Amino acid sequence: MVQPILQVKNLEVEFVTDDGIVRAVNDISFDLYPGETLGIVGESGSGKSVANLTILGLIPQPPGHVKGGEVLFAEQDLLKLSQRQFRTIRGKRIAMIFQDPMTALNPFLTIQDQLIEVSMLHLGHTRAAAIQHAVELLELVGIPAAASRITEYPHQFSGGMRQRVMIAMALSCEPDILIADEPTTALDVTIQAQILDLLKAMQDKRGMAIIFITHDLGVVASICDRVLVMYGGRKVEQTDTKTLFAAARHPYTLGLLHSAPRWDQPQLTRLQSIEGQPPDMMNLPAGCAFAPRCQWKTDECLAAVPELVSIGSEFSEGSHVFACIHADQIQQAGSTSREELPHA
Amino acid sequence: MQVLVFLLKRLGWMLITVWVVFTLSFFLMRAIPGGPLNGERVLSESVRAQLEQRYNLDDPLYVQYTTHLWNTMCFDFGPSYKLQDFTVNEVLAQGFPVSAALGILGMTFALLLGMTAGVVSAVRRTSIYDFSFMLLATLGIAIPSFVLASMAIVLFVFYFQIFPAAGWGELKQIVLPAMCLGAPFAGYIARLTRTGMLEVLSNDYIRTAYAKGLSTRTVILRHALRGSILPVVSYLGPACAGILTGSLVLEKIFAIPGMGSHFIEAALQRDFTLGMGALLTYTVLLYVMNTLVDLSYSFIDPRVVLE
Amino acid sequence: MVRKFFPLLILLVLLGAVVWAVSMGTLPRADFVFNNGAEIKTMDPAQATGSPEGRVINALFEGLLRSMPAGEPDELGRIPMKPVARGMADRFTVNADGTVYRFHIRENARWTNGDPVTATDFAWSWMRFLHPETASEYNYQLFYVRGAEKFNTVQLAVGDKVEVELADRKTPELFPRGTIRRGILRELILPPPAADTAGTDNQEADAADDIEAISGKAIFVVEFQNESSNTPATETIAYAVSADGSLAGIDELKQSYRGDFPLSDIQPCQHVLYDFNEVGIQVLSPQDLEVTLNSATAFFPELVAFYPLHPVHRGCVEQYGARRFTKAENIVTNGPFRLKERRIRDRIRLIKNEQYWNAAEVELASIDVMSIQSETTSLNMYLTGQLDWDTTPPNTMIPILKKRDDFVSTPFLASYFYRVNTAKPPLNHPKVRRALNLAIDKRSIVDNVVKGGQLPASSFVPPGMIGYEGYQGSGHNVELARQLLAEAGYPNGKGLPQIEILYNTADSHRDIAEVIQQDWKKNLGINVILRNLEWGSFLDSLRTGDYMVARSGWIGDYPDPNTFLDMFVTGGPNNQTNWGDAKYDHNIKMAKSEADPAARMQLFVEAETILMEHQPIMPIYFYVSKNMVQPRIQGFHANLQDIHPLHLIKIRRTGSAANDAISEDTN
Amino acid sequence: MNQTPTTTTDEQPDKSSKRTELQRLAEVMTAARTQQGVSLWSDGWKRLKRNRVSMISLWTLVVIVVLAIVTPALPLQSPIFQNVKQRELLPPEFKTFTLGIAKYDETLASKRQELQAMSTSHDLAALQVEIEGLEARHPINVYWNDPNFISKAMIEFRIFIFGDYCIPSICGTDKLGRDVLSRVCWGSRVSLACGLIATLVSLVIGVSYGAIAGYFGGRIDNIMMRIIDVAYSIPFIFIVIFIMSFLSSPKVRDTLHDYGINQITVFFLMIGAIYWLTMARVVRGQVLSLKNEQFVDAAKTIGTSQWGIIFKHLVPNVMGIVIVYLTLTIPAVIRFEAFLSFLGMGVQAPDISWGMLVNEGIQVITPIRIYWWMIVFSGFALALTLFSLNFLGDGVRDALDPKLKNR
Repeated sequence: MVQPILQVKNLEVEFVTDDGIVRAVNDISFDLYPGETLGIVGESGSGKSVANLTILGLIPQPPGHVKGGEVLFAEQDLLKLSQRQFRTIRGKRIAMIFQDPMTALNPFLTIQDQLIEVSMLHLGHTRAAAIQHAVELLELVGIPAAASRITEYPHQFSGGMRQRVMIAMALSCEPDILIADEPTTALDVTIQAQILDLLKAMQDKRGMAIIFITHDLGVVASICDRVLVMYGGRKVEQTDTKTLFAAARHPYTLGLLHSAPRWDQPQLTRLQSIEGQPPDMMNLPAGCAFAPRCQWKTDECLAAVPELVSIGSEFSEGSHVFACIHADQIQQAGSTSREELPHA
Repeated sequence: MQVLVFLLKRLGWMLITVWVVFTLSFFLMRAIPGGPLNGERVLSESVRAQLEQRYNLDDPLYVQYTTHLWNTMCFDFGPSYKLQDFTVNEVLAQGFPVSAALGILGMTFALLLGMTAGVVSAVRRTSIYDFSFMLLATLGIAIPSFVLASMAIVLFVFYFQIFPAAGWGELKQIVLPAMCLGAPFAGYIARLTRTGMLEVLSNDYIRTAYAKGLSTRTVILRHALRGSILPVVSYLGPACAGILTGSLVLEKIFAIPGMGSHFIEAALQRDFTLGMGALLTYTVLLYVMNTLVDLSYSFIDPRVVLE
Repeated sequence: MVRKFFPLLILLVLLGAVVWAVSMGTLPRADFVFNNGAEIKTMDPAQATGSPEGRVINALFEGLLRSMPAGEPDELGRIPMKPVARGMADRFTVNADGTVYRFHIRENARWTNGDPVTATDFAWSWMRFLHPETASEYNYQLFYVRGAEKFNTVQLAVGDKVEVELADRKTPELFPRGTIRRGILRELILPPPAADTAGTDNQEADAADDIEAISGKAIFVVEFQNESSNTPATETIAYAVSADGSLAGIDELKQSYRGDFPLSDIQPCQHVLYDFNEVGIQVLSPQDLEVTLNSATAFFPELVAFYPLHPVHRGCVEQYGARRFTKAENIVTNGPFRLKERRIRDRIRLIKNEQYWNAAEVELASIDVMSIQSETTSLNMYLTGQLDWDTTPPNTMIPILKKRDDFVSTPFLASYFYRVNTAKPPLNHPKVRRALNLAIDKRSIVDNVVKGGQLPASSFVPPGMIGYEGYQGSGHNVELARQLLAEAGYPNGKGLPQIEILYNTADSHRDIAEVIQQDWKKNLGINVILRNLEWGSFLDSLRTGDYMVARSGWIGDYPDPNTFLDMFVTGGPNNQTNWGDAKYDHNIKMAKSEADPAARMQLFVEAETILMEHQPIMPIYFYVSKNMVQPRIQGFHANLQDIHPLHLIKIRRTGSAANDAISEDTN
Repeated sequence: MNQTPTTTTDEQPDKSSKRTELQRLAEVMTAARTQQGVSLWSDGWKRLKRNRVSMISLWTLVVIVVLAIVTPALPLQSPIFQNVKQRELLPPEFKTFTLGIAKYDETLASKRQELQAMSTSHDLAALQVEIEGLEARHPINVYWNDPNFISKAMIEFRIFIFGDYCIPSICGTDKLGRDVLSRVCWGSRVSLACGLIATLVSLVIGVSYGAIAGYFGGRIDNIMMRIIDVAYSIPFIFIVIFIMSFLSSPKVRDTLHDYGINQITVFFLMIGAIYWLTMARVVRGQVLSLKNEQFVDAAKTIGTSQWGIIFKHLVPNVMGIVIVYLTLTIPAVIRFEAFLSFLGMGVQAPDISWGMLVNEGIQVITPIRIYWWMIVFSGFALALTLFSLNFLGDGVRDALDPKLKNR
């Protein structure tokens, strides 16, 4: 039996602002196993980034603060670590790459300066060794003429190249976990594919686990082993990728699936959008957060937050966790919905 | 190469600026009522005529202008009208180092204090440090420097008896005026640094740096500071002008023989040549400072292209 | 790479600058430090004016006579200062009618470079002082000497002995002069007087141009006596004064000469002056100088002791030129101190002159003459012991300072007054002026505003001059003022235009002006506005008569009413009130040559009475000297002129009895 | 993100007719319009209201300004009437003080009665003259410096309401025996007016100049910015001396007076004319970045003139930063006025400004005796105002520029 490398249990994060308390993450739990890629999917503001920043202890405090739960990594609760202890994990054992490579690199420092400080800090490299290491890494992520370009500044790199630099930086210490927070959103589609391929290749080489945050189901399909869907700061569905696409059981997931273009559909298929607005995180509705936008909603949905229902053993193929009382109905609808779409 | 072209261009503009300032002030000075030969005791006509001849004040205005301009181009500002034992060049040579020393010390003080306070305030936002630093900074900005100086004198000269009351020559005589001179700028710089730092800290690359496992100190000093001092750097140009103005007052209060007192006295006594000399020195200084600021801007921020 | 080290570079530059700033020269404190007020204009006695300059020059140079405290203190504790032969001269004599003075210069008088001080030094220095090109502001102080005024103003007549300075100067500096030739003026060709040209508007433009070209030009025909025997006995040359050697305009002038011009050739020259040998300053021997005056002048010894007449070293002046000879490394002096260092608007460091004839009695080894503009700063420095003598304690502090033992204050020779522009209606009416004067509560100004023990003034000449009982006017009298105003046609100030008080930027002036403003408003119902100008503009307004009532002050140069009263003669340069009175002018002129002191003083009293009755000025108060002197200082004597010779100052080393010394001095 | 209204309709076509589509569009448009109501300003104001320090500053300023405006109507002592004999440099006290107008009026009235009672007398003329004199020297003319008609009305109102009563010299008196409290209040009028007028002048010049330079760009911009560079390097002191002496020459002053401008107004205008440079730079920078925005292109396509674009479209859009900058300029101007007063070139007596008062206060601070009330109250008023303006400026900046908002 494989032990999860990271266990997130009942994580709750909130932000105290002048306007009220924003419950960004509510009772999120998941496990991450070595070598796998876990996709976390959700709209903007659904709490997926916050959850992952919390894992790295990077949410700004104040206004944010962790209300409860634990994050178990290497037999210790990361949330209880002191800053000093945490620093030995960040960048070394858990690394992160960010959404916008244009802003994630420090414009005032050369690529070299930014790359070498990781390995000098965590691996105890000398400056020369660190540079050597950095050049190797850059070559690894496919940057041509790495040795000469390393002294350039970020603004002299294209977006895709910068994301490669980010990946190189994250891989610098061969981390156990790589958290990729929408790493391809800001990139061209062609570059996107390259970066995904690169990540996959790196994972194959290094065997690390990846948490892949995205709102793009296409990306999920191409890279993730398992998927966790978040809505309104809660986990609404979790399963392996295949099951998700075949038999989504939450109306939100279904909505997402319908709103994503698919190559295997006829060209003139009209995309559906999810009606309404994402929930106000400050005043979450009492019941299911998705209820106001849900075409299946009943009074029951508004009464209480739906419990997470689990089908199948967690390690088996087709294990499925979801939080919807109408799940069966929806699975039904999901499998037929595409056919119901009117053709213009 | 790029820097060289930039500097050359700036030099050209500086010459134009200096010429404009020269021309403007030349005619302005002569348009102001009163002249260098007016004193409390009225000169007899013959003495006045002789003195006018000695200083070429009897020439037509355009002749005076061209002669003076030519001499200025040869770095010769002529004799001082009111400090008859000296040429303007000698006066400036004595006054400039004093003012420069005062200004540099004041500025160093302002930078050290202001940036430290600003960084601490930003990092410890909404803490008691933040509040008290910002209160002090606002106080520094709000209180005119001559009020500050008077209070500092009562406090540090008479009550605590740490510093001498005034004068120039030794370190402890410089401390108080330099601090009074720097105080308002320290305030400004503190606030600029704080704002800049807060803005920078909200940037993605700071998160990246933290994600690398860097300590807060490293993140602040290596990653955030550069970006956050940009507003401070661009403030240095105006600050330099402000330091010059501020020293006019403080030199008077602390009896410091710097450019400020020469300049004010020259203006009040219509010492045209000295006034002009001081003015052009200021102009050049300001211009050089502004150029340096632009230059350092491009050194600090690699994205900036010099033009 | 540059970019990487840029912050470091900046840091290094800053650090370097700080180190440099801090390591700038420090001077150890001098034995005696005092605030001289404004920065001195020059150390050249011939160019200097003003009391700050006087203090420095009196320490550096020494005239034939010196004003020294002599005699018993008067009721205010003032010891009279008398010009006595304790300067370069060790004795002097005056002939019976008071017109010829003979000074004997002491044998041991030396310049700092070791040269002896001789009568020639004085003759030369005074020649320089009187030379028109020197443009000495004080040159009229020597006009009492026979021929001196003529030498200075170059009002030559045919037949006068003249000296011609040829246009062969080596430098553009005034001294050294070019070659001097002495001869007799045989012919003087001047352009037609300006009056002729005034009414010639309708004449041809050419003629006007000609006149323009030749104005100010002159041709001097001078006959020289030749000494060598093998040439003709005399030689006659025509000269035209031309600094740059060009003779433009001279030809036109020649043409205006009616009749045949005697000489075809005209040579340029630097100056044609009255022969200085004819001036009443004669060197009898290296030790003896004889000065002949136009008429008896009672205060001539005062003038001789006055700093503009101090000698300068010829070699030094001629070698370095007018400006550079005063540099510390060049200057040669003959006073009790020598110049060590001068930092502009900071300090002048004087050190004891061991060559001084009376060096044994000079106690101070070094003096710092500070120039601190701010009164408060100066006081602060005094209070922290950085100064030994503060000359300008601020007015607001006087009531408190007055209670202290180290505050030395006595009336001295200076008046604070308001000038009235008598050309501006309604101020052209004498009764209005008198009414204004009477409505001012001067006692209150003195007691409550300036507060330094000043005396309210109802006359112009300060009291205390020996033999002079000034005019006693009426004091504050509102009833009379209203009556006079009504008589002038402005009952209750009705119909009287707004009156403006002009003063130069200073708080004390503003306070006084505000009080007077209220006095006039409250007592006479007159609307008054204040106008504050900074010094330069203020002087200009005064000079051009662009004012109604203006604040003024006058410090006497010597203790004689003349120094005050000759200011208001008709058209006098310092008059500036547009006022003039024939009788007044006459009296002042008569007094100049009146030998009998009593009669002379009577003339002055009459003149002052005229002045006060016409009221072109409104005296406010007589100044007092305000000095803060550390108790350890001895030899500081209060006196009428507020002169305190630095070489008499001594330091009491034992601190205990310090305060007694001061009370001795002041009581 | 979530604020933007959805503009695409994703309705099922089978349920829609053309009419409903239009209706729906109309709804969306209305929604968009109502959403626009939450403008930068009201949003900013909402944020500002939450900033406690800024709100305290704002209210402080309001109080100060109101006090300054109604100063003539307050029962204060005369700001200029001196009493050097009895009242100089009194420390703060609570003894009641009266103006003495009532008594004066009484005397005047009795004299008038006397005059009426007297039918024939040779004293008649004399008495008449005396009465006229009393009228001419009435305290109301002496206690206040030539007030304009509004102030005069307020003073009359004050006398009507409070009579002779004055607030005691709770802030002490100055060296000429004048009430410090009253002087601080009257000084506020000049200092605040100075700050406001000068700042407005700098606003008008700076915004127009900066907007024009920024909009036209290129060569024009280059030249205009160089002019600013040059102007930056000209030390203002000469200009100040020049203008001050020019203005104070009676001829110029009388001419100005004929046009109803007094010297102090010109003084304000002059300071404003010095302070426009930075404003121009700030505005130019903003306009430079704004002029490529689409709304400018939009305005161009509908044929708006260039001036129209500059002043109708661009300038309103830079007002946010301008307002922030204004709250920083006003303190700077007030400080500059104080600085000029220190050099003796500020407002002229008997007008009063805080700068002048602070400077007077500074001069009586010496180690031997500190007349603290001379500096404390005027300094406090000055510092409080500058403080409030600074904090308000910070608040406004944070409120209007969400990016800088510290959260």
